[in-house]
Amino acid sequence: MADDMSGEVIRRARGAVAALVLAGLVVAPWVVDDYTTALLARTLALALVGVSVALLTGVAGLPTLGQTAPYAAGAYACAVVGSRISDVGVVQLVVAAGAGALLAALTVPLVVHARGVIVLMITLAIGELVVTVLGRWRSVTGGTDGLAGIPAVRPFWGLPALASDQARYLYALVVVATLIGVVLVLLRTRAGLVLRAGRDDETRLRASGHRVALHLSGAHIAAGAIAGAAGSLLVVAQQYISPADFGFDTSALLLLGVVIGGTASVGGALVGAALVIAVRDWLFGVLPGYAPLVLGALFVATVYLLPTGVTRARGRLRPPAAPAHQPTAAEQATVPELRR
Amino acid sequence: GDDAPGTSAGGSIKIGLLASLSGTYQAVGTEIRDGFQLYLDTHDGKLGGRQVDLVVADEGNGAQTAVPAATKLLKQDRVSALTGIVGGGSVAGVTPVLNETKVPLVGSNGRPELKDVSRIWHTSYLSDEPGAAIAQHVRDNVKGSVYAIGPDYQGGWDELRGFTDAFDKIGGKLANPDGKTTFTPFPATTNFLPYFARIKASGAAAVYTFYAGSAAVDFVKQYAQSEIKDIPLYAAGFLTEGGVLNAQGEAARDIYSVLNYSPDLDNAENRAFVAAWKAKHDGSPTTYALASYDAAAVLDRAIGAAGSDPTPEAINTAIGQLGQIASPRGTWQFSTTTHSPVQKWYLRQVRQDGRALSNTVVGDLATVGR
Amino acid sequence: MLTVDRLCAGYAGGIVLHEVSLRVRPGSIQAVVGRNGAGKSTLVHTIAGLVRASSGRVEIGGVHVAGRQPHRIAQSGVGLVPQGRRVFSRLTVAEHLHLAAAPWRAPTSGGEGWTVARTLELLPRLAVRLRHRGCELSGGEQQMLAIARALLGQPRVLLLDEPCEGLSPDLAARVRELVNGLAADGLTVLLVEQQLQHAIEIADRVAVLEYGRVVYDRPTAEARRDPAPLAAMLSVAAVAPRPANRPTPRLWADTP
Amino acid sequence: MIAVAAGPNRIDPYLIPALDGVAYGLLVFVAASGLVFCFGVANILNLAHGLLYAIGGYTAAAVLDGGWASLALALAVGVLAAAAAGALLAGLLTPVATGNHLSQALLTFGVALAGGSLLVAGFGPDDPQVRVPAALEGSVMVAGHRYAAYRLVFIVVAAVLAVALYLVVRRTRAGMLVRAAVDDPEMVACLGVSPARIRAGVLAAAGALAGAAGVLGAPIIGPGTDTADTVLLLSLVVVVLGGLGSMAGTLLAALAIGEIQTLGVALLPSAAPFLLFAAMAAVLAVRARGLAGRWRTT
Amino acid sequence: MTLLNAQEISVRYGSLAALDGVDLCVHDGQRHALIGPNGAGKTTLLNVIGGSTRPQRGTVRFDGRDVGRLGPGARARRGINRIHQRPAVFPTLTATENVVVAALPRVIARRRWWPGGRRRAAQHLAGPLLEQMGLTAVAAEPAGHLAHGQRRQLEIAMALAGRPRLLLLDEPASGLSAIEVGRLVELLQALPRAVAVLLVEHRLDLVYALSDTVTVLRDGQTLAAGTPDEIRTSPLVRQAYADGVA
Ligand SMILES: Nc1ncnc2c1ncn2[C@@H]1O[C@H](COP(=O)(O)OP(=O)(O)OP(=O)(O)O)[C@@H](O)[C@H]1O
Ligand SMILES: Nc1ncnc2c1ncn2[C@@H]1O[C@H](COP(=O)(O)OP(=O)(O)OP(=O)(O)O)[C@@H](O)[C@H]1O
Ligand SMILES: [Mg+2]
Ligand SMILES: [Mg+2]
Repeated sequence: MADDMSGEVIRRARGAVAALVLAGLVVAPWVVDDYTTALLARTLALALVGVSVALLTGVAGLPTLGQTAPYAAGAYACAVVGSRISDVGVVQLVVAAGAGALLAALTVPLVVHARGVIVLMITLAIGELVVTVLGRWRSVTGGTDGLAGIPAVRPFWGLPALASDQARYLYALVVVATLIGVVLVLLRTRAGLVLRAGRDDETRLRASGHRVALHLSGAHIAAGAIAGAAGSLLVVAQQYISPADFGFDTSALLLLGVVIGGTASVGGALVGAALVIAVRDWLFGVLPGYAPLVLGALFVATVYLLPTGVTRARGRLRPPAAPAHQPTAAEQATVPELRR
Repeated sequence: GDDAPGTSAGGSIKIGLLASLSGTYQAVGTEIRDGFQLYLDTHDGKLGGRQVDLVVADEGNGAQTAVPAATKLLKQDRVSALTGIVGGGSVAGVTPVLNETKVPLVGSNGRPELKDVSRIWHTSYLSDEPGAAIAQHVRDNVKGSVYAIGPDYQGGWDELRGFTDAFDKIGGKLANPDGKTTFTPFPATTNFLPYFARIKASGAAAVYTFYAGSAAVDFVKQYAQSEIKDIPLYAAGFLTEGGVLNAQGEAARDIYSVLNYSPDLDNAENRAFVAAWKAKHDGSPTTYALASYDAAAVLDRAIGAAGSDPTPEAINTAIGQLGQIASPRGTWQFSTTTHSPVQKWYLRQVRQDGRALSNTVVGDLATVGR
Repeated sequence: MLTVDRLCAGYAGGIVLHEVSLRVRPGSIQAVVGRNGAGKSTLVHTIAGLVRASSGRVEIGGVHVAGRQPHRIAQSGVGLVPQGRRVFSRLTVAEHLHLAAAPWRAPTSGGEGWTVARTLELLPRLAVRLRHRGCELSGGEQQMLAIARALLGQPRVLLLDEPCEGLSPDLAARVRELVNGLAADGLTVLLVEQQLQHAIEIADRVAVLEYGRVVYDRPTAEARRDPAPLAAMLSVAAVAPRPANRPTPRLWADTP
Repeated sequence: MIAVAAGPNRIDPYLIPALDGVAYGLLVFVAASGLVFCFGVANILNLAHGLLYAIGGYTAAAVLDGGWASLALALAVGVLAAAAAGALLAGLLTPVATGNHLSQALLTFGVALAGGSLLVAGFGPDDPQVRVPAALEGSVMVAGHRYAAYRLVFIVVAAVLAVALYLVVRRTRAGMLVRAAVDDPEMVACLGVSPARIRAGVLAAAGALAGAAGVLGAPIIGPGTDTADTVLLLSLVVVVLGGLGSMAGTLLAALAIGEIQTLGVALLPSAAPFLLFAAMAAVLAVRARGLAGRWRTT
Repeated sequence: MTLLNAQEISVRYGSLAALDGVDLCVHDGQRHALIGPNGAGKTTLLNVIGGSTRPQRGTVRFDGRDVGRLGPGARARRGINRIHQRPAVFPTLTATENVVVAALPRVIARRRWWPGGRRRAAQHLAGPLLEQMGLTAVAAEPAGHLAHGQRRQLEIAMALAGRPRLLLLDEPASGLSAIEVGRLVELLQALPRAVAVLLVEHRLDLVYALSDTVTVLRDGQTLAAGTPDEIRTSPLVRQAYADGVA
């Protein structure tokens, strides 16, 4: 059918674009300057958090402003481990993901029963509380001034420490690519399907016999682990962390980035979050004083330029784009059969 | 060409200025930018005899925006020295990049606790110094205990610790019930009345505090309408510095504050500075503008002293050898251990000055710095 | 009164209506029947302006309205009882009636105007549910409310999309009777109905939609005289007798 | 005996915070009222609410000169300016589907960011001075304590607002239309009312409310670089905590927030930074669990 | 053997008694119909049995066990599946995915621990089910794009996919065209006797054709119960419907 064909074309095109972007990302550090590489590395970390936000917001239907909480937990866990125990990247990643998952697991009872804006406010509160704790628990977190002097990471036992922007970037790229691969695979199992169904109509899902709370808890914890892992990447990219990195603006921008990318798509979230963060960081450098103005204008423009988010109801009022829907042979065939 | 970063054959030099030009601290950031620019404007746009290519970037609300902006200045624009930076957290965040690129920072405001200051200089002050400077005066002039209150973040902790430690050492007594400073959530607190009720209940004879920006406005305005409005208020100078004083209006009258600068200081440098400032801007210069002006002065002399090839390393070495620096605030010099000024502090009071209220110097306090 | 001429409309996914033409004279009832998914609701929605026509004309009282905003079309006297009721879940029955009432509009052609009291008389069950919110009503009660809502707007053209769905048989019969009476008073009615015999009972013409095309459009008198083609088209088989031994669906094949 | 003797002394320091909690809570309610209407009742997520309030605040700073006439003028100008801004916002929101909160958030957040920096660019980064009529500037004695007179104004303003909002939303045709449009805008259109007009009306009204709140609240939550964010956050908390659209709930939530920020801080100073958000998360989570416990019917 | 036994069920909404001490018994494999005028309490009774409404009074026993405290999910896992009076489907999922989701909780998969194993097993069920409902042509359409009647058919397919032991059908034929009604009747008649059906329907011809026993509700109370033939001829029932109109 025509529908399927255009769908196929879109799918192919999307695959091609994704491959191109990935190739571009791999060769990027040899093409651009150190600043851009550093910016990209940082952006990758935040984009990974964006993916976890999308997982909750788009796939599970729990719009969140609190992914900075497990993100922070991961980052601080990684920083503490990095400066006191081990400089091996894998260890740090696992610890960070564990810390993120743990924090997410602790907040599960607060989140899973709530929906919509209520989740938004609860997660906002969780994020703010975590930032407050980080600012006050000075013996571990260094207070509001943050933690600096975290030693450079070595990806694996026996490998050299990452000393250049290029190396740090490539490390981040490998980690992000791997984790996103895992997420994409997981979403293809029944978990992804059930989560999407729950976002559509939770009552119906429950009436079909699914344990909705269990699925949502699982998604919340998984998203926490991903955000935690992203936290460890931030430490690698920046070698410094402070509560400011996990403040409300970060969560808000990530959520908006995810909305721009189309909440339910992992790739879109990655691109959207990365774009928003990179554009913001870049604007603060090149247009001192006007960054918020331009960023705000860009958000407004996005609503008009991108089809995502803009009214689905409109779709009903728009004249059809695709060619006429003709009954297929199979459809026709069923009729006489029934007229027996 | 593979020029040394920041300099070029034409004898010009690139300097990076990072300050909050948007967001909560925009008022301070603007002063910092204007102070530096004022120095350049009054010195033919040159530092150390070289034409300055000033690259400005926006620090935003803190480290999360400051770090990428600083990275741009250091790694893309490859400036020879960095100046400005409002927030202490931002300075801490920028430090790893500074160390990596080996560029000196001549900061003009926030100063966190740092292990290694070999490349970091500040023309402002250490956060605990204002409190330490005024403690003796408060001890001498207040009959009774003093209530200490401040915002709950690193700057607030340091500012208040400076006061309470020094005050305690000379036998002063805090009125706070648990003997510890009261910290108010920052920046969430916009309503100080419940704290004022506690101050009233504590029977304090005076209050010492530190707030800046909008919190300072709220604190002072609410103080003046509260039941403790007659208790004398002492503060680190930022409580009534610059634009906030205008917003506070009558409510700020009579507040005592301690600061390293006041526009009415009587010395030649200050007269020139204030005159030049007033020619360009409304109102008087603030300590923020002054510190940035002085940062330019420091760079001016250091670049001049760094010779024909002012690499970042050379500039850094030269800063360490500057000695006494003549400034609108009086003469000061860098401490060899903390790389921040050893300078004199002044007691000021908000008084009528012509039509408007202003911070008037009413006495000298200690010279502080380590 | 209501003329639909070579109307095409659909959704982003594809065109659903293909050159549909109908002409409903003032005071007559046009029934539209057809299989599920044939495009009946799409037709009704397009006339009401909820789905935009991609080509063709819709005329109401000689005025071309296709492409106008739905509220403009409603203002020109089109009332809609949508499929699936679509009552406002948070508004009480009384509020529904208050909102829908448009006493300033010229009353439905011929008859007296619809007032809240008159609708409640017609649908007495609503009278005892006045303080209930839309979401607290039973399915049939919601359907009654949707009918009342449309009538109170003093329509000159009434679009009924399966108005008797979920109504008990007696009440459904009564609603059909009412529609018949209204048409006699001059109201123009487009009635979508699944049960052919009910449609034929009151309509003046009956049309069959199949895959978005009008494949049959005759006066009902003709259809009554010769029901065979119509029945064949809709394959109105009587309810089949219970078969003896049918293959079990695979679903239970693996039940222990 | 001892307890009784200690009684007055123990309670006394908390008296003023408790009273202030009421006044502050009502101030918060007034500040949030625009959002209560726009988001709570009409279900349009407007993150530019803080901006609308700030417009009122800056108007007050610019117009007020210490006289009563200027207060009236500031109110008129502030209400008009903010209502116009609200209508503009409605225009911008036209292509966004009703009920699509995330897209609404994207757009209104963008407007808030850009508009906020334009406001600051126009009025300067320093907090401006706000001069209320002299009669309101001072303080009055309440139960032996000095208390800012201006704050008491809010007890009246909030009461009037709450009642008026309730009546408009529940009793008028306009209020019913707004609520109906939340459920099904298409069916509202089929009743002959344009949903776009309803949306524009809602946002203009919300703007007017926020503008009035901005003018009246300026002496307490004054205009400044952070005002918009502070007001938006507090308002969101109030609206969501109040249960989206219930006027009584919202008033209660505002009072609770007022007391948490004053009495709570006075009683538990060490927990002060956590109080607001911890209480909010706990209340919302408990209430959500309650809702989930009552199985909903389809 | 009694499969479902609901005793003394009362549901009150404020002053309104939606159900007032209703008893209902469904045996294994029985086709039981529930009829009555609008607002009689039929849907409410289904909600009580399905677990989405808690009665103020009364017990619900299913398969010999008290399920009164279980939510709809737990009851579905025990084999009570339903369709709703207003079709409830997952609008952004395709028709196939809708059925897969409904099938998942009770699907039997050989490699259930293999990633995607259960999903694949459920997928195998979806095709034939959709075909039975005549939805093959729209299997890949998002359910939100289906016509009203198609949604109802889809929900029936979903309810079947849950391998019910007790199937609750709330007006399954309303909104279906004649062909689809015929297909539905065939399907219900072909259901294995392992499945009991509780059918709410206003089309009495279908009720009489499909059911073994009929209960008539009115104003929340049982008015009559018996075989289709008894009910058909009962003047009481006729009166009940007529009163519903007046
Ligand atoms: N919102 C939509 N988006 C895309 N396609 C749609 C949408 N609504 C309906 N369709 C498609 O349009 C066709 C006609 O649907 P319509 O609702 O008009 O049918 P109908 O004749 O009213 O059926 P029923 O008798 O079941 O109500 C169907 O194939 C349906 O899948
Ligand atoms: N949540 C509720 N709140 C208040 N009243 C309710 C609620 N749900 C149902 N009712 C009332 O209970 C009565 C029975 O409703 P129910 O839905 O069971 O009727 P029904 O027999 O299914 O009718 P119909 O044939 O019209 O679908 C109705 O009068 C209805 O108004
Ligand atoms: Mg239809
Ligand atoms: Mg029912």
